[in-house]
Amino acid sequence: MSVIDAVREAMREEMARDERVFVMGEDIGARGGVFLATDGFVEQFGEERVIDTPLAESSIAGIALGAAMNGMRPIAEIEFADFIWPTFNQVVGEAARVRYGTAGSLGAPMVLRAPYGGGVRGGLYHSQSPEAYFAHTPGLKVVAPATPYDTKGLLKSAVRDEDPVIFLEHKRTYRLVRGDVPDEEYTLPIGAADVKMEGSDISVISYGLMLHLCLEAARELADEGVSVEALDLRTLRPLDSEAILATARKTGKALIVHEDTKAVGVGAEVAAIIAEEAFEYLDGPIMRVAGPEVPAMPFSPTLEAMFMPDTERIANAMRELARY
Amino acid sequence: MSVIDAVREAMREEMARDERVFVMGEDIGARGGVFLATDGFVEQFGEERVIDTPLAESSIAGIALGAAMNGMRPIAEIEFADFIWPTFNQVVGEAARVRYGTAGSLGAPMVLRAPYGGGVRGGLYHSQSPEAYFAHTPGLKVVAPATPYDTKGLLKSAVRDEDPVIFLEHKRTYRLVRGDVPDEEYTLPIGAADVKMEGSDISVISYGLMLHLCLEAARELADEGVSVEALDLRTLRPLDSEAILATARKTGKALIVHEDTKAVGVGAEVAAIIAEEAFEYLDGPIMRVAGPEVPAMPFSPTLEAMFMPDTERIANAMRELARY
Amino acid sequence: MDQGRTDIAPGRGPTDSELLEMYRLMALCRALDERVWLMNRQGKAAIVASAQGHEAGQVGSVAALRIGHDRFYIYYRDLAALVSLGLTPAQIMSGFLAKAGEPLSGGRQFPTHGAHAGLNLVNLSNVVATQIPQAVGDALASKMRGEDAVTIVYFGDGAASVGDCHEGMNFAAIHKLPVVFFCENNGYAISVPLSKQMAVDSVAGRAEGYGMPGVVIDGTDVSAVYEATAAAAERARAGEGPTLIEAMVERYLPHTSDDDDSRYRPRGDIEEARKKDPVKMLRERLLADGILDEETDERFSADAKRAVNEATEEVEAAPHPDPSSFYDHVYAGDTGGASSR
Amino acid sequence: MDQGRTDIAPGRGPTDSELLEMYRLMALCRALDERVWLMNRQGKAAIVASAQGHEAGQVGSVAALRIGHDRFYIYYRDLAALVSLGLTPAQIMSGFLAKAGEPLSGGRQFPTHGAHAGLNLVNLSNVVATQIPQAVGDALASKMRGEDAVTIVYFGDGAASVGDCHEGMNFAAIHKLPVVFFCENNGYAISVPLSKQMAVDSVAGRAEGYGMPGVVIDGTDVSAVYEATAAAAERARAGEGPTLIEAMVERYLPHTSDDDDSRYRPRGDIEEARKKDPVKMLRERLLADGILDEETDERFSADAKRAVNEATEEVEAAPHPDPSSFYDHVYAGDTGGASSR
Ligand SMILES: Cc1ncc(C[n+]2csc(CCOP(=O)(O)OP(=O)(O)O)c2C)c(N)n1
Ligand SMILES: Cc1ncc(C[n+]2csc(CCOP(=O)(O)OP(=O)(O)O)c2C)c(N)n1
Ligand SMILES: [Mg+2]
Ligand SMILES: [Mg+2]
Repeated sequence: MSVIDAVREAMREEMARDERVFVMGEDIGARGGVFLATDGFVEQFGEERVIDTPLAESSIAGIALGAAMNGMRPIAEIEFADFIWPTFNQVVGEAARVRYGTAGSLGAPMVLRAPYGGGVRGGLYHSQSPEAYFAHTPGLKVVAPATPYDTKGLLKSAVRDEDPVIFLEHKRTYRLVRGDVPDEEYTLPIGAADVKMEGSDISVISYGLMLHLCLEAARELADEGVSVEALDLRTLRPLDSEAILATARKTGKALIVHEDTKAVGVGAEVAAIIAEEAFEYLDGPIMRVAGPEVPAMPFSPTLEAMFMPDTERIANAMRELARY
Repeated sequence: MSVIDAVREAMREEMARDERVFVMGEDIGARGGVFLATDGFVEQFGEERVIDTPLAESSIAGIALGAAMNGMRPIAEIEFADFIWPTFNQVVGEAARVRYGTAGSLGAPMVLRAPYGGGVRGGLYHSQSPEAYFAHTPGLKVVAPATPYDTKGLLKSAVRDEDPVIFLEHKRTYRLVRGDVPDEEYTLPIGAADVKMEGSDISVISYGLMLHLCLEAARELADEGVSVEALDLRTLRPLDSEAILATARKTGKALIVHEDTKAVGVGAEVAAIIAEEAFEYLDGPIMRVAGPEVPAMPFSPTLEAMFMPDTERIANAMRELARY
Repeated sequence: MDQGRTDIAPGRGPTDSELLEMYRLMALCRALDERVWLMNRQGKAAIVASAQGHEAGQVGSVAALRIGHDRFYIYYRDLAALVSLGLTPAQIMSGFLAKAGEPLSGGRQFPTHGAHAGLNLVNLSNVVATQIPQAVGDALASKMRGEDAVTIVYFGDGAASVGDCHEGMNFAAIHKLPVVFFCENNGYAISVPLSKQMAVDSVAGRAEGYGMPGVVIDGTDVSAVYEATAAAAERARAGEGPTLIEAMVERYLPHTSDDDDSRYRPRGDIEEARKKDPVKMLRERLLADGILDEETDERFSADAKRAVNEATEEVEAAPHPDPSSFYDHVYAGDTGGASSR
Repeated sequence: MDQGRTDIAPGRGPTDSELLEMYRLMALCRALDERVWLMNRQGKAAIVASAQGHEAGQVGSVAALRIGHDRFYIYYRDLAALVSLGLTPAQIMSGFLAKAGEPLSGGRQFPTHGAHAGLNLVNLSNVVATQIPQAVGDALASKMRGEDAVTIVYFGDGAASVGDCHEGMNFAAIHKLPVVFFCENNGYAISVPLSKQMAVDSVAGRAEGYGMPGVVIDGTDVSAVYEATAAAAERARAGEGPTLIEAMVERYLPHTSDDDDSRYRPRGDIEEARKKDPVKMLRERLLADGILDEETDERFSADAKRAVNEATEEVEAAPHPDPSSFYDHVYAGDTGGASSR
């Protein structure tokens, strides 16, 4: 099963299971979504529960929020994460504070799904990684899975969660990454990272598409005699600081990899947690490989390649770290 | 001179100096701004250059951006930083990418000013600190001064800057913090931190209102025989990593303090820079004192006090760090 | 209705006893409003936004709806709506003093903000216009479940300029949702006069562009407000979709207790407005119509005064929220003082 | 003008030679458009948004304005506007192939995006409707400096739903800014039909609610477009403020080369639309009126074909942007490959 299939099946199962769940967004009806995440939904669930919205992201979030406060469980799709900025006021300003600001009278059980990330010739406006902004925001949960199995289990949990969840799907993984998914129903806990490869010399901490490049680099390093432990964060808020500290303490050397730009990114927080709480265990600097400090990923293939971290850069950083 | 006076005088001088500079925002005309930052401006410069806008933040940013792309130098005021989220699409999505996305054909020389921060009984929606979001965004510059001198010099530089600048004024400092400002005209460089107190045992790195609490705590520590170096970041993008590394290498111990919530905040980046590039110099963990992971600052005085970092918490962290 | 705009049928008017009750509520609200303003001047209430001048719009519209059944998205100026919904002076005042047990947000939010599940009342944030798409989504939920609740959403003339207002109205019209958009047009957004807020003189004129009826009414006349709201609610319940009601009102006091309106508002302006004080006008009308007598009026006054006095005492004596509640309700299940991260 | 809406005076129409030139541009654009679509199908162009069906709206409106003087905020579907503004097929095609020297963004952005300072042309982003407040701010700047430039901003029917459209139009009306809002209503936003985009059938009907005139025109008729645009520009230059023009057009191809319109659009729909093909209609009309003869028409065709062929060869042979340019222009002064942080 591919990642996009996992997205689709998770939503289909949750809609079948719970009448309160519905989907809304641009082109999700007859079109089935621009990535076909809702292919066949309007036929199966009807136009009432599969709402093609006007082109208006702020209200997509605001309307989902209102419906959530009134007992529904909306899953709103933002067509590309690049168009998520108009939702900031309703999501960061409002949804994240519903429970706190009403002292628990109301909650906002809504999911905002968005395909994100680059390496797809998407240019400045179809390649962005928005996770850091949401991961900074208390009151939200932020999920960014890397595999079909994690995607399905975490999306189902997101739909059942009582709080607003930003669910980020790396669009390059949609069809590229395949994997086994059990026939039986399952969910996975939001907030739990996952060791995708055990190792003892250095730790690489990552999520989304980059996890796969890290695993590839780790296999290269294994051939060179360096044992890499690969932690998949899976959830970016709340961060699984126990798992982060466990691997950092185990190997004493941490490399963090993400595609999003570096400064004030998720990797900074992971580094800060380690520097604050696992300082005594460290045998080397905490390193980061991340997107460069340019405003976005260019369209030209030669320039796009300059942006995307690749296996070589990651493997080189691993080698450098291993030498400490 | 107070901080709000410095804001006002900087804008007044720049408007007098350069015809292209104008101010726009809610209530900035006859009202003179809710904090009186533009008191007297409409009388001095006329309604054409002092524009009371409709209540519509997204367009305040978008219109400022359009004017900037067509040769003007707008200073747009967002009445409270809490209302800045609707500008995200025009600022993070658009303004930050103008120069890059046009390969330098166009620039966006605009300033977005916003009073931010708490401790003023502002509750959930008049106390927020939005700096991390903007500091994560390549293409923007983010300035957050702490003193009248820095405020005036940096705001003047922001107005003259060729790129979009988010200028954050801690509203609690507006009337509370006073200081000398020379009569002669001066500007200060964006991107340069400033050592506000020299010391040798530990470094405290901060900005905005918290700088003043850090200095107070540092004076307490001095009485206890601990010599604290206090670095005022002043600019949050680009961060002055040289100054950060210099103080961290000098003392080997770093404490970062900000009022904004901790996870994926500016402090995380400062910690990550140190952990990555000054690792060999460190004699203790990199510590952070920051706002707690709740969605915002409550209105109740007892609850507000739970949010705001205070001198005691900062001094205690300094003591803990000094013991390493 | 002043200028009935077209396809909205006239609603039923209030009965005499409803009128009397509305007057009682307006008088109570006015007394409470004056008190909290005073408490601000005494340094006891950190911030007050007054409803003085807006009372008829709020009380008249709530009265035309079904409390506990219909759904209310209000904003910071809607003290009179809160009173009409049945919150007691003490409950409301506990918000102004941010005391423990405050029912809407536990004292976390500005006065009148938060939510009340039993009353289907939401006043989530201070951010102007965010409530509009939220109310639309709320109505969508009711419609999806086949419930006949009507959602009313209140907002000012300034709020009408925000993109969210446009997006919310457009969606509601497309899906014929049971929403009443209730604009309290007081001619100012803090200091910005209507002429700088829009090039037209009515927000309701925009309704047609979305495909819904819009009406401009005299917001100082409870009967007009009641009728227009009843008609809009009927339309909503009949599945005919949203209505935009624009109630022309006046703001008697500065924007909030932090504001100084002498910087921007001609004095005569307010004096002129006060001649159409909705509370006084209703009193005179009810007296003239024999619905109210002096005795009852005095009793209402005395009751209001007593209620406000008792509330003041009670709330001033009440404790502040327990600091240990600070970490509660960040996420579902967070209670008992544990940090969430 | 199909349905002149009121207070907008009829503009002057195009001269015969202008008509002929517009036809030449439309034919050239169509040839280029077909070629880049083909290049997408050949795997050479990563993404194409076609203007087929929209040509008359774009060419007619640009022709009514002053190139190099007036100011143009376009969107991704405005290939014909680019051709009209004088960009060569090779320049435009270099965007589709993201080659070095591409004039709008140096190959950094999607085709047709970026800016051209000499042409006062901005197509900043793919984010729908962001250009609307930007264009309003642009016009504000011209007005502040006392210049008589008119700013025209193009957008689709989907864009009209975005909050930024509302906010921008409201501001322009208040300040009587020299803007022309040019909506290319093709009845779809990707797959979402107009009936799910709005409960009304015209965007122009909203103009009145902002205090500006709105007109609906046949966007397949260059003369109607030219006239309406000329009239709006005159209004703008006279200080009378903005106008909203809604040009009804058809989208012949899927939304972009990534789309599959058979999932949502009835086939007959497009066939029907193609009967009003703006390029063919203009050709027939000009032939009938004796403004165009077969010989000239064949020359236009041959010239277009040759220009497109030459562009294809030239651009396919051109190098990719130098990777060292990657760090340029993050901030002013960034050039020469240095990282900005
Ligand atoms: C998005 C946003 N921008 C600015 C503010 C600051 N502000 C608070 S109330 C207000 C004016 C609102 O005017 P209006 O909508 O007419 O309501 P009124 O206060 O007149 O009842 C402003 C600008 C805010 N709360 N939210
Ligand atoms: C804010 C935003 N949301 C979604 C998209 C994805 N998207 C690209 S074009 C489009 C449809 C636009 O329709 P319309 O405005 O009618 O223009 P048309 O393509 O029909 O010319 C959508 C939804 C986007 N680019 N920007
Ligand atoms: Mg108002
Ligand atoms: Mg369209």
